[in-house]
Parts: sequence; structure tokens; C-alpha cells
Amino acid sequence: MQNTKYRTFPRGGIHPPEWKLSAGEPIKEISAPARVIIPLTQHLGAPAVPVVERGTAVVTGQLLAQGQGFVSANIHTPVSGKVIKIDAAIDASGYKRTAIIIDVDGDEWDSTIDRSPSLNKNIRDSREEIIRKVQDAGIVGMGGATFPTHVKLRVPKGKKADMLIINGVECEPFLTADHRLMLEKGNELMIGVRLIMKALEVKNAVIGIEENKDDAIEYLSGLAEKQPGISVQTLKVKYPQGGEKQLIKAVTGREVPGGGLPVDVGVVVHNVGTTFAVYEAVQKNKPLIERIVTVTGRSLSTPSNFLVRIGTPVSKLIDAAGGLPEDTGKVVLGGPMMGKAINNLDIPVTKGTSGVLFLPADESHREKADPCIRCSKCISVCPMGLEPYLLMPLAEYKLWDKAEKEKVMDCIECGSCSYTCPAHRPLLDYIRLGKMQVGQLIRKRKQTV
Amino acid sequence: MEYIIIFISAIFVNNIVLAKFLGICPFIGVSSRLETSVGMTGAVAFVMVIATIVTYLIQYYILKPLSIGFMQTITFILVIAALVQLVEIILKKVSPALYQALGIYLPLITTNCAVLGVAILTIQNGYNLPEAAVFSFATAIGFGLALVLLSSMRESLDLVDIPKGMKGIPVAFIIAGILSMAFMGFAGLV
Amino acid sequence: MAKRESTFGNMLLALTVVTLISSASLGFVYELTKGPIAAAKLAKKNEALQSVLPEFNNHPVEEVYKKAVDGDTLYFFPARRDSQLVGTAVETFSPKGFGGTIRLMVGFLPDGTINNVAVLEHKETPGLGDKMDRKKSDWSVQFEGKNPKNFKLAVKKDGGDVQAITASTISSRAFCDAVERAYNSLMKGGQQ
Amino acid sequence: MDKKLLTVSLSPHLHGKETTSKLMTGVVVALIPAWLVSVYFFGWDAVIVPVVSIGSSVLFEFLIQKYLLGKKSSIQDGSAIVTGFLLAMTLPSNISPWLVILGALVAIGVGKMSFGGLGNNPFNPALVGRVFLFISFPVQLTRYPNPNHIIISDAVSGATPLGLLKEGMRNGEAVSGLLDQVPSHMQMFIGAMSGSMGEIAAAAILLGFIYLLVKKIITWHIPVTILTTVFLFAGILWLANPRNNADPLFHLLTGGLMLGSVFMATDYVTSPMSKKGMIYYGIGIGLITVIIRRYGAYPEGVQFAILIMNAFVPIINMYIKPKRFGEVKKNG
Amino acid sequence: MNQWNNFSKGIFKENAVFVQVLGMCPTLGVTTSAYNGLGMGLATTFVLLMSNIVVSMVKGFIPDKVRIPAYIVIIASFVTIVELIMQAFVPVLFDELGLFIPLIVVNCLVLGRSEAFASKNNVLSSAVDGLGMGLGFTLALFMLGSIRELLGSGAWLGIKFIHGDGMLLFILAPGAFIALAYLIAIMNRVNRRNA
Amino acid sequence: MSQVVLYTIITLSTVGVVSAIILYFTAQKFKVYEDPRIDQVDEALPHANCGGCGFPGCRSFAEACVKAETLDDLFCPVGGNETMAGVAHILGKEVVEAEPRVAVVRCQGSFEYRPRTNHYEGVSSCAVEHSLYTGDTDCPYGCLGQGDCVEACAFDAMYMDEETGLPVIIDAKCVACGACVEACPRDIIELRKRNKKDRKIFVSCVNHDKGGIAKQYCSVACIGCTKCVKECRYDAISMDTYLAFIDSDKCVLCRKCVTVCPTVSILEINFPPRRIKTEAVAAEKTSLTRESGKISDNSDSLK
Ligand SMILES: Cc1cc2nc3c(=O)[nH]c(=O)nc-3n(C[C@H](O)[C@H](O)[C@H](O)COP(=O)(O)O)c2cc1C
Ligand SMILES: Cc1cc2nc3c(=O)[nH]c(=O)nc-3n(C[C@H](O)[C@H](O)[C@H](O)COP(=O)(O)O)c2cc1C
Ligand SMILES: Cc1cc2nc3c(=O)[nH]c(=O)nc-3n(C[C@H](O)[C@H](O)[C@H](O)COP(=O)(O)O)c2cc1C
Ligand SMILES: Cc1cc2nc3c(=O)[nH]c(=O)nc-3n(C[C@H](O)[C@H](O)[C@H](O)CO)c2cc1C
Ligand code: SF4
Ligand code: SF4
Ligand code: SF4
Ligand code: SF4
Ligand code: FES
Repeated sequence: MQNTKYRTFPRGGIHPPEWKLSAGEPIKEISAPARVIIPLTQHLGAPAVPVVERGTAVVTGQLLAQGQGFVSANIHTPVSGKVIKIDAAIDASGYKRTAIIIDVDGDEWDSTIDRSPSLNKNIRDSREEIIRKVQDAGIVGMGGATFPTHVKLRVPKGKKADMLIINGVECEPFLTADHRLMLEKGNELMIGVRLIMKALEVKNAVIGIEENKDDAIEYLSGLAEKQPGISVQTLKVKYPQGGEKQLIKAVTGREVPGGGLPVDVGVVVHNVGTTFAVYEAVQKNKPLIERIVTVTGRSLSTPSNFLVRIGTPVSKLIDAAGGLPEDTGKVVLGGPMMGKAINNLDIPVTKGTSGVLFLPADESHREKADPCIRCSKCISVCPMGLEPYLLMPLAEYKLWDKAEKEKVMDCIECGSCSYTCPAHRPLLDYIRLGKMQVGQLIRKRKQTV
Repeated sequence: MEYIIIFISAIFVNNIVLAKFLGICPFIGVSSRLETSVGMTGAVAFVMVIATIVTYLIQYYILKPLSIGFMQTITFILVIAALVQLVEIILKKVSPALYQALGIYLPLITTNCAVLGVAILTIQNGYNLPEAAVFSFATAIGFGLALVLLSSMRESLDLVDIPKGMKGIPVAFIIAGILSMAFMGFAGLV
Repeated sequence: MAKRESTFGNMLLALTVVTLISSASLGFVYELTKGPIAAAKLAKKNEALQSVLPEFNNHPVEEVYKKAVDGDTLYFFPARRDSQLVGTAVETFSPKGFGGTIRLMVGFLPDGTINNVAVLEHKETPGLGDKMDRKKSDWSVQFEGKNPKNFKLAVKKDGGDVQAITASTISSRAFCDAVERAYNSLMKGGQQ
Repeated sequence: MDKKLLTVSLSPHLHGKETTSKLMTGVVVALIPAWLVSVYFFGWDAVIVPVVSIGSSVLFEFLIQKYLLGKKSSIQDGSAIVTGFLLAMTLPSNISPWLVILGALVAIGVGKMSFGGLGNNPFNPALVGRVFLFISFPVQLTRYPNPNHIIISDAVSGATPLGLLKEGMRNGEAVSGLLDQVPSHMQMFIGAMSGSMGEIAAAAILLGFIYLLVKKIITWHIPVTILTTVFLFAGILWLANPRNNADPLFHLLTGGLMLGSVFMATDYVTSPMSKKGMIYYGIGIGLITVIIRRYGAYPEGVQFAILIMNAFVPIINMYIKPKRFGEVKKNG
Repeated sequence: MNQWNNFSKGIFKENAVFVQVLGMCPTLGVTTSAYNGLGMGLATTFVLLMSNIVVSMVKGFIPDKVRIPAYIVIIASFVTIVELIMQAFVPVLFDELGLFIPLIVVNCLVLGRSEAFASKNNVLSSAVDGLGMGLGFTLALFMLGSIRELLGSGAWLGIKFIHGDGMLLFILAPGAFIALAYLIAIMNRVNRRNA
Repeated sequence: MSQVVLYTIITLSTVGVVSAIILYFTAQKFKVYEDPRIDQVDEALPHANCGGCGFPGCRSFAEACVKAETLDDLFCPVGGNETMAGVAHILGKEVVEAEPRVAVVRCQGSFEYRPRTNHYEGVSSCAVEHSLYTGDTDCPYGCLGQGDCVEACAFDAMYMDEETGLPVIIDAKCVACGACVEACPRDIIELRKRNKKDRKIFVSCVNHDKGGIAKQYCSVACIGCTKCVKECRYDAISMDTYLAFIDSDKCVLCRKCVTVCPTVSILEINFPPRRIKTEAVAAEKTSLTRESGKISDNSDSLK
């Protein structure tokens, strides 16, 4: 029934329960906390270098740290106040890393930022101008990978993009941040899409949305009708539909070659959150200092979507959502499939934090791993056509060469395999180890060559 | 037709290892890796065919006319040993690549019952020269088939947890046993 | 231990000496055992003959005659007591065994009645087909004293009179086949 | 420490509902129709043999794990039950319980636990047990009771249709004549023939097959390729020489082909991992089955065919890989 | 080395079949009964003993390069002698063992011992070693033969214990492999415990 | 002599001699040189094939020995000096006496001294856990206790102590192959000089956090107080970002530093008992407790 109408990627994928508890909750703004912790690594690539010192007074939107090198991003202060120290703090990586810690004092904004709610439809900036603004605003991919957006906007020489795909899939269970954003900021998104199209010099843009967000599909389709070149593509509900390569395959039928980038098939993918941030940066001159975070969990009293300043500790969000549920066993930053479990509730929200999920104690434990029964279910769900059952022992027995030959590096860490395995094998745990070790070997090899 | 029957018989029905119990030492010994077992198969096939032909000639042109059949064992093994060494020496010089691939198995072949066994069986079965060649080649293929199957299975078992006492040789024998059991299904094919 | 240098001369010498000595001793042993081996072979054949034929006092092995049948050869051993023919043993075969050709020695009385059967050679499965051998079971007793003229040499399944070995119809059939071949040739070839 | 500690682990933090024991239970459920048919035709024997087989399989697994391997027992995963059940289904109902116990010992002890238990065995344990019995006790294993629909069967030893065929053909009779002696296709479809308990009723096995497919326990690839291969290969032989060959439908309905291809060739542990691999595997089983049935000494070849192809599985897995994402096209 | 150790190592610690896994073909091929195993073992022992003695006697005269061919000739001679003698005096057993008698020549055990031991030691030690190794081999074959005969035909040394047949598989090829597998596994365990 | 015997002799001798001649001449013609010393060296090696020497197997090590100019960089940890002397003898080369070494575990963060602050669930692999986060305590440096090192040891020289959750090295069995050092993702294991009677003194901690912070999560961490550095008269102790390190080549085992360490981070092992101090120290050790406090430090803990 849906086959003809809705597209999806052809191989693999799973259907975890959706649990979109907060889908009907409008975005609520949370006021700035008393103290924020701003890690210097909120993006893929080199840490930003602080341009403030201990004691510097800052106003909201002011540059705190400058991106360093090709792949890096600027960081701005989300609050006004005083830098009290630059020191190590535990962030979502699970380790202590350098962060700027600011005590909040008032809410004074940088005067260049346009804070009015009005829509700015006029696209005046040139292509270069847009990219520069995006870079200045420190925008990174908000779909999870936090790859600096300006790098993606500059299509490498010799390659040509002919299509922009906006990722509004949000295939992770529980998360609703993108969904709410699409419903509430549709007009801004359209302008954001135009801006990115201009930057990339492409004529076509497709917004990919999963079937289960029919209100967003309807709303954006209506808006897109008036926008030449922009269309909305409804997609079947299947995890990991939002994975870049899967999305491209679903929308265009093109397959990003192993080890290649989306531009190799002429496509660039951006998340809706990123698109909105681009709009704000270019049209409103507002750097990336806040983001939408879904705070959710089945025992939580009020699952919500919050607009949160970067640097706000997770504990503050918990308070706003009605307090830590009694039975909490695990707290996850991000969605349940790809998110990271944290051991400390003082960890700050960063540019890549799309959600905070509370899992009850009885759901936070893993079943005992049984021997692999070779059911090949992990193979059939792997969207990348890998053989997780094989990769796991290869990593376990440290056979890195073989793991590389079996394409361990292609794994997108979607977790479909571990989810499916009837024997509860910790497939992805080991595959990650394999990726790490093989990655190191490859880098070493490149160095010696 | 005759040749096809000899061929199928030697590979499936009367597999040299699984049914005739010859060449078991290398079958168990070099079957821990698939790659080596392929190399071994190549080396065995090479030596087996040459040795069978040479011993055939010796049998029918020397031993039989002189009616000293009892000398079969000693002359055959001498010829095989010399042949193996000859092949090794020549290969080392002429094709170092091939030597790298097969050379390490060559010394093992001298003490491989399969080679001498096939030479003697050829005589016992009363084959003529072309039949002898087909028979020895097919036997080598049969040896290779069993070896490759066993080694691929052993290699895949490297990634699982085998009980301590069974690891290595015992498990190889169990596999060989079940394989031999399965091959009994081919009985009566020819 | 001191390894001996290898020169062409001493290599050749050593090998020659070793082969010389070995071959000489082999030849010697062969000469010694030649007699006993021949005797053992003869004894085996005689044993088979004695077991399938009534008492005789000639040397059937010396009077053997043969006949080519079905691509192989049958051997006939006439047994006489005091030059009176008391029976003929036929060394017969059948290619239809489960494991290949089987060879039997069948002793017939002059009227064609089967006196006894001995298995000379077979490759049937131990525990199954090899029950045709008297050493393994008494199955072949059922042939004793039967005359194929009125005893149909086929297993019951095929409408004959032979009770097949359990689970070894094939071997039993081959057995019958061999006996029948012997009988037919003997009768057709006439007795000397 | 009184404070509850947060759990930290790597993603994913959710898990599907599938478990090993649920899969195994599914297989047992799928076998029930075939079993009920055998109870109908063979009576109490068809109850006793499976009970003995399952009981001893589980017991042996438990004892070996506990006393020989010193591992924690894992009988609750249910795989020993499946092995025991399938072993029973491949045996004639009039077999002595002692042989059943011996078969279970070989299946579990040699076929499975020697390799370390569930997931490690390269050969199908139930078939190892069955072939062991078949070779060791050919007399007992080739005497089948005739189907009987009275509740207590009076064990007459009969021949299976394939057995009849092979016998006749060895005697040089024409197949067409022989086919008159065997039950009709319809009778065979519902199970009115002699044979092993589980193999007689194609209809009941197909019911189980549908259940397995619906429950997503197995995919269609292996059974369908085996059956198709047998159908095509037997069909070609039949068209070429109808005097010496049975029709392809006869091949599909007789012997252990159905049972083997639906329940035994599909055993996860001993079948290939990739879909393409499964197809090669299925073709192999189909071909070997027909070759043994037609040219070999044994009337039936499925059990050997599956074991032989089991041996090829590691090679298939090594060289036949699923298609990797982004593998073919270098540019779109 | 203490001669007793020298002797006993071949039976236990370095047993050719269980530990070194040499000479597998006769081990599997002829052990359908305990009697056959014994016969084959003794034949091999004879060859082993004699060739060890002769090799250790001539080791000084053989240049290194032709060592192997010379040893093979020596071994092959003894094998042929055994062949002839068995043919003459135990023809029944000879028929049973068939092809495996000439194959003693290529039994790695025999050549291995000549190479590894006899060519480095004196005559007495070599003789003791050959005897020990040979008896170890014989013991293994006898054990395997006994097991296969017991399980396969329900008999031992030809004496029937049960009516009818045993588990035929054990007389056939697969049973040989499987029985040997467990025998080796058990021996491994025993050896490890003793070590 | 009968004819048969004559034929026998002639045939066999001919076959033997002919093959010998053919072999000899082909051997001459197709000669390939291989250094015979490789075999000799190979024979002298212990054949553990453990790779501790850095080569894939004993034979390739032998080849390397034969090829190498000097044996300085080549060492077989299993065979030790004795073997290397043998190899040197065969090759007529000199061998440097490598100092015997032994592995030590530099972490004392047992369950008692380093409270667990969360519950790790996942595969038992230090490498995996290390890639995830600090571990189930708050110490980002300390032992994760999943036993990768124990797994790596091919000589059964290590085991996990159930009570402390830390690995233990059996001095007598350790051959200093370094496999465990390689395996540990947190670089906790070090190869140190083996002293008389296996005595050793070393700082059993690898924590670079500032003292105050380190003490919050581990009561036996090195806090970088520099007391030991000042105490050592042999200049054997150095301080690197709040962590003391004792150079085993310089240390003379005087035991002075041990007594001054306020957190008992410096271990003395296999020494005769001291009379007075130890009890007091032990008492102090157990009285240390975890305090809560803020997290702050500026070192980057990710390698
Ligand atoms: C090393 C590296 C280089 C990249 N270079 C580019 C680039 O030149 N152009 C581009 O559009 N995207 C580039 N990307 C971004 C990726 O295509 C992708 O969008 C990003 O990794 C996030 O995707 P994910 O969330 O699916 O992992 C790069 C990514 C990495 C890791
Ligand atoms: C398994 C997987 C699932 C993903 N799911 C989503 C998703 O639901 N929504 C999304 O926007 N990005 C998702 N991503 C990230 C996208 O691959 C990609 O990085 C992103 O759309 C690029 O846009 P950005 O650079 O603006 O973040 C997922 C990535 C992976 C690997
Ligand atoms: C390992 C094995 C060996 C066999 N050997 C023989 C044999 O030597 N002779 C024979 O007639 N059948 C042999 N068979 C064939 C079967 O026993 C088969 O059931 C028989 O040919 C036909 O059965 P029936 O005699 O009960 O009609 C063997 C079967 C197996 C499994
Ligand atoms: C679909 C399916 C088929 C199975 N088939 C068999 C079988 O044929 N024989 C068997 O012993 N076990 C079978 N099992 C159970 C289990 O996989 C088997 O015991 C393992 O091979 C033991 O490692 C099956 C399980 C499943 C899920
Ligand atoms: S986590 Fe990796 S291996 Fe597992 S299903 Fe996803 S892409 Fe495949
Ligand atoms: S899903 Fe699990 S049990 Fe099935 S093959 Fe993959 S790893 Fe093995
Ligand atoms: S792994 Fe470590 S403990 Fe084990 S021997 Fe090597 S150095 Fe010593
Ligand atoms: S010392 Fe290192 S490898 Fe060993 S258990 Fe501790 S963290 Fe793991
Ligand atoms: S005895 Fe070793 S190969 Fe046959």
C-alpha cells in the first residue's frame, strides 16, 4: 500500500517502537541557568581556541573561542556574565575536556543580533557572504555528527552538488525536536533552505520527512509549493532512515560509494535544525547559542521540547521537565539508538545535544549475551550490508586486518544489529572497538607512506 | 565414461582421506588454514600425478619383466622421495613464487601415504597408463576437496569458543568423522 | 654430533653401499620366503576347495580349466576321488556387490547340487554384507544341498527362494548372481 | 553505597523483543502439525519417541555442560529441545527407545557439545544423530511401520515409496509400473504413507513453513531453492527418460525432502549467512539429493545432502558476502 | 638419558598417536579390531626398532645430503622384509592389513625417529627409543582397535559379547575418526593433569 | 646367487644411483644459497613463537639475527640472556646483556579506595570501556579492571584479583614480553628493572590530575605533593603534571620516599617488614574517605 508512494532505503533497517511522547508539546524556552559550561569541543575536528580569559565580561552572542584549522567551529557565549575559569570539565564524551565556565549575570545581548520575531525574507547576501556568516556563527551539523556546516557548504573543487536534501527524518525513537521545529518554524526553514541552496548553487532541494510526522509533512508541503525547487518527500518509517547515506539512497536512489562523501554523488544533506540555524545566522546575525532539546522518557512526568542555551547542565532540564523520575536507571544524551549514556547530571548541553532520555532501571540493563546462533538477522538489518556477526569476533580476537577487509569502517554505528540480535550480543560495542583500532592503523599507514 | 567413473569414484565415493584413510597426517596437519590447504592440494596434485606415472612405468617395464614385484615398495618410495626433492630443487630456482607457495609442503609429501598409496593402488586396480593419470589426478582432487572443506571449517571455528580439550586435533577429527559419514551418502554412485 | 661433509664421491658411495646391502638382503629374504609364500597361497586355495567340495584325493589345482564369462574369468576345479569325479568347485564372481566385485568358490556335486560356498574376496560392509562370509554368519548355509534347478537363485523380494541378509539385499543379490553364473557356466560348459 | 548508580553502556540502549528461546519455541510450534499427523497415523509410538528424544537431548546437554565443560547450563535456550524434536521426527515411530537415546547422545555429544555448544557446531546435530543411527543400525532404521489410523498401531514393516522405487529400479523395472504400488500423490500429501514420523505429511510441513515465515523465524530462500532445484532437476531427468525416473512431484512429496528443507536445512547455525549464499546452499542440497536418490545406493539423500552442504557453509560464508552499501557504483 | 625414561616417553609423554599425531593412516585404517591393531603395531614396531638400530649404526658414514634417501632405503628394506615374512607366515593378517603394510615406509613416525633420534644417538639408546615408540604406537592402535571392535561389533579380540551387531559406524571410516578424536582428547586431559 | 637376487641388486642400485646422480647435478645446477646459520639460530630459540621479540615468529627472528649487524636491538624475552648468548655464540657476535625486567601494575584503586560512581554495562574489555568514558569510577586514568592485560599475557603471569578488581602480576612467571603493556589502553602497566629478590619500589598511580581533584575520587592517588621528590637523594624521582615517577635505573631501593608519601602511593614490595611506620600508614590509608567537590583541572585526559 505504501510501497509505491513512500520511499525508503532498500536494504536493512529496523522498526523500533516510536515513543514520540513529546510530539505534541510546543517548544518552551528555558531561561539561562546561573552558570554555564561551554566545552571547546562541540564539533567534529580541532577544539576551538579561547579568545577570552578568566575574568572577561561577556554579552550574549559574543565570540568565546575561535575555530582552529580547516575542520573546526567558532563558539559564542549563550549568556551574559563573567568568565570565571577555563578548566577541564566532564562533557558528553565521558571525559574531562577543556571548557569555558561562565557565571551568568543578567541577559544582555550583543547589539548586532536581530532578536525580533519578524521573518526576514530578503536574501541579500552573496554565496560567499552566506558561507562566511555561517562560519562566523559557529554552525555545526545538528543532526548528530556536529560536522562544521561551513565546510559542507564549500563543495570541494572538482565536485559538483546538484541537490540539497534537508533531513527532517528524525528516525530515533523518543526524539521530537526536529518535528517541533518543522511545525513551528516552517517559514524560517524555507528561507534557510533557500540560503543553503544559494550557497551550494543547487536548483533542487528535497525535505525528507518520515510518514509518522504527517502534520509536518502537510504543513511544509504547503509552504514548499510556493517555493520553486523545493519539495517534500515522504519516507517510510524505518530506522535509520535519517542516516545520511540511507536518506540519499531513499530520496535519489544514488548510493554513496564506500568511504566516499555525499558530494561524490552530487548531494549535500543538512538537518532541519542546521537549516534553521543557518537562517538565524544569515538573516538575523545570530550565532549558534541555543538549540532545541527533547527531554523525554516514559516515567518522566512531562516530556517536553525545550529551547535551551548551550552550556546549560542537564540537571536544569530535568528540573524543568518535572524532576528526575524515581525509577531512572540510565540517562542518555540523544536518542536511544545512537545516544550516549552519561554518568553525571552536570554535563552541559552542547550544539549536538538533541535530546535527554531517561530510561527506567528495568530497561537500562542488558540481557546476558548468549552465543551467536548465526541467525543472520544482524546481516539483514544492517543498512550498510555488513556482517556484524563476523565483525564482532574479529574485533574480539584482534584480527584488525581481516576486520578492515570486511569493511568495518563502513559501519555507521546505527546499532540496528545489536538491537536485533536475538542472542543479545554486544555487536556494536566490539565493532566500535574495531573501527577505532582499524582507523588508527589506517592513519598510521597513511603517515608512513 | 570409464574415466568419468574413475574420476567420480576417486573424489566422492572412495575419497582417499575420508574413505580410504590415506594421507591423514597432512590432512590433519595442514588444515588449520584455508590458504595453506590450497597450497598443499596443489603440491600434492603435482607430485601425485608425476609419481604415479613414473612408478607405473617402473612397475611395468622393470619390476614385472624381471618378476621382482616384491621390490615394489622400496623402489616406489625411493623414486617418490627423489622426485619430491627434484621438484623442490627445480622449483626453488625456476619459479621462486611457486616455491614460496608450494615449497614448504613438498617435504611433507614424501611422508604422505597418499602418494605411495595411490601408486600402489594404481597397480592393484590394474589401470592402464591414461587411467592411472586420471586416477591419480582425481585422487588428488579428492584429497584437496576434503582438505579444503576441513580447513575452512577449522578456520571458521577459530572465531568461536571450542572446549579446551577438543581444540585443535580432536575437533579436526570429529569434523573429519562427520564429513566421512556424510560422504557415505555417495555410496553406490558408480 | 659431527655432520659428515657431503661430497659427490662419498654421497654416491654411501648410497650405493646402502642400496647394495639392502637389495642383497632383500633378495636373500625373498629367496627364503618364496617357498612359504607360495605354500601359503596354495594352502589358502586348497582350504577353500576342501571346504566346498566333498572329500577328494586328486589335486584339483593342477587340473584347473577356465572360461571367460561376462568380461572376467571363471575357474573350474574338478575334484576326484580315485579318479571318479565327485564334484567341481567353481571360482566365480559378481560385479554387483555393494562395495564392488565379490569372488566366491562354489562347490557343485556332479548333478549340479550346491555342496557349499566359500567367500574368497569381497569388499562389502563389515557387519552388513560381510555376513555372506561363513566366518561372520551362517547365512550361506541355506545354499547347501540346494540344486539351482529347483531352487531359484534370487532373493525372496525378487521372487526367488533365498532369504536375504537383513538390510543387505544388494549383497545377497550379488551372491546369488555369482552362484548362478557358476552354475550356468558349469552346466553349459559341460563337465569334463 | 546507598545511592543508586546510573548505568552506563554503549548504544543502542533499546533492544528488540526477539530472543533465542523465542525463536526455538517458534520452531517447536511449527513442528506440531507434522507431529500431530504422525500421532494420527502411528499412534502412541509417535508420542513416546519424541518425548524420549527431547528428554534425553536436554539431559545430555545439561550433563555435558555441567560435568564435562564446567560451563553454566544453557538448556533454557531451547535449542536442545529443537534438536531432540527434529531427531525424533526423522526416525521411524517403531524404533527402540534405546536407539533414540543413543541418537540423542550422538547428536548432542558429538554433533553439538564437542564444538562447544549452541552456535559453534558446523554440522546439523539432529542429522548427525540420525545419520549415525542410519549407518549403525540400517536394519532398524529402514523398517517403517505402515500408517494406521487406529490409535494403537500394529507395526507392520513397510517400505517407503522411495525405497520401493529404488528396489524396483535395481531390478530393472520401469518406474511407471512401480508408481502403481506407491500411494497416490494426494495420499502422500496428507501423509498416508510409511516413513519417518515427521516427513510423511507434506501438507502439515507446509503449514509449519508458513508459520515460520510469518513469524519471520526463517526466510524463504533455503526451502524454496531446495524444492525448486529438486523439482527442476528431477523434472529434466523425467522428461528425458520417463521410464527410469519418477515425476518431479513425486520427488517433492516423498522422503524427508520437505522436512529437511523447511526445518533442517534452515538451521541457522549450519546454513550460510547471506541470502545469496543460502541460494547456492539450497541448490547444492537439491542437486545432491536428486543425485543420491537417482544414482546412489540409498533411496533417500536429503540427510546426506544437508550434511555435505553444511561442510561447504564456511567457504560459502567466506566468499559470498552480502552486497555492501556503496559497493558497485563508483559514481551516481 | 636414563634408558627407562627414554623407553617410556614413547609410550606416554611423546606417544606417536596421541601426542605427536603421526602415523595416522594405519592408526585409522587397520583398527577395525583389536587384533588387527595389535598386528599392525607390532609390524611397525619391528620396522622402527630395526631401522633405528641400523640408522644409528651407519649414521657416521652417511653424508648429510643423502641422509634422507639412505634412511628411506633402510626403512623400506625392513618394511619389505616384514611384508614377505607376514605373507609367508601370517597370510590372513596380511590380507586384512593390506595396503597399510607397505605404507609403513611412509609412516612419518618411522622416518621421524630415524631423523630425530637414531641419527644422533648410540645404538642402545636408539633401540630403546624405537622399542618405546613402537610399543606406544602399538598400544594406541590396540586401544583404538579395542574400542572400535567393542562398540562396532560388540566383541573384543574376536570374542562376541552381544548377540547381533554393534554400532556399525565404529567399524566404518567415520567411527575411526570420531573414536580417535575422543581418545586424543582424553589423552590430552590425562597428560595435562600429569604434567 | 639366484637370478632374482641379482636383479634385485641391480635394479635397486641402479634406481638409487641414478636418482642420486640426477639429484646431485640438479642440485648443483639449481643451487640457491640460504644461510645455514638461520637453522642453527632457529634451533637455539625457545620456539614459544610468542612475538615478544617483535617478529612474527621465532624463525623470522632467527633470520633477523643472522642478517643484523649487531644484536643490540634484538632480544628474545622468553629465552633471556642465556639464549641470546647462545645465538651470539653461533653468529660470533656480541650480545648486550639486557637487564632483566618485570611488569608492574601502577594503580591501587581497588573497590575500597576508589568508590564506583556508576555502573558499567557492556563487554568486558578495557579498550571498549576506555573508549566510552572515564569508567565506573571517576578516575579517568585508573584501571578499568576488565582484564585486557590478563587476556594478553601468554605466560599465565597475570590474574585479576577478585577482591580489589585489579590485575596482579606473578613475578616468577613474567618474562617481560610487554604484551600487557601493549594491551592496556590506559598505560598502567610498566616494565621495570628486576631487582634482587624481586624487590621493587614504584609509584603505583598514573593519575595526572591535581591533588585535590584526584583525592576526591581515589584515596590512594598520587597527589603530586613532591614530598618524595625532595626526599630522594639519588635524583630518581621526577614529577610530571602532578604525578611522581621513580626511575628504576636510578632508584637504589632505599625506601626513604615510601614513608613520606601521604597517600601511600609509593609501594615497597618484597622488603623485610619495617618496625614502626607501616601500621600508622595503613591506619591512615583506611581513614581516607571520599569527599565531594567540584571538578576542575586543565589537563586533557584523552590521549
Ligand atoms: C573527514 C571528513 C570530511 C568531510 N568533508 C566533507 C566535505 O568536504 N563536504 C561535505 O559536504 N561534507 C563533508 N563531510 C561531512 C559528512 O559528509 C557528513 O555530513 C558528516 O560526517 C555528518 O554525517 P553523519 O551524521 O551521517 O555522520 C566530511 C566529514 C568528515 C568526517
Ligand atoms: C544511524 C544514523 C541516524 C541518523 N538519524 C538522523 C535523523 O534522524 N535526523 C537527522 O537530521 N540526522 C540524522 N543522522 C545524521 C545524518 O546522517 C547527517 O549527519 C545529517 O543529516 C547531516 O546534516 P547536518 O550536518 O546538518 O547535521 C543520522 C545519522 C546516522 C548515522
Ligand atoms: C554404511 C552402510 C553400508 C551398507 N553396506 C551394505 C552392504 O554391504 N550390502 C548391502 O546389500 N547393503 C548395504 N547397505 C545398504 C542398506 O542396508 C540398504 O538398506 C539395503 O541396500 C536395502 O535394504 P534391504 O536389504 O532391507 O532391502 C549399506 C548401508 C549402509 C548405511
Ligand atoms: C529454524 C531453525 C531450524 C533448526 N533446525 C535444527 C535442526 O535441523 N537440527 C538441530 O539439531 N537443531 C536445529 N535447530 C536448533 C538449533 O539451531 C541447533 O540445535 C543448533 O545447531 C545447535 O547449535 C533449529 C533452529 C532453528 C531456529
Ligand atoms: S551498527 Fe554498523 S554493523 Fe551494525 S547494523 Fe549499523 S551499520 Fe551495520
Ligand atoms: S543477530 Fe546475533 S545471533 Fe544472529 S547472527 Fe547476528 S550476532 Fe549472531
Ligand atoms: S604479558 Fe606482561 S605479565 Fe605477562 S609475561 Fe608479558 S610482560 Fe609479563
Ligand atoms: S591494567 Fe589496564 S588492561 Fe589491565 S585491567 Fe587495568 S585498565 Fe585493563
Ligand atoms: S601415516 Fe602419515 S600420512 Fe599416512
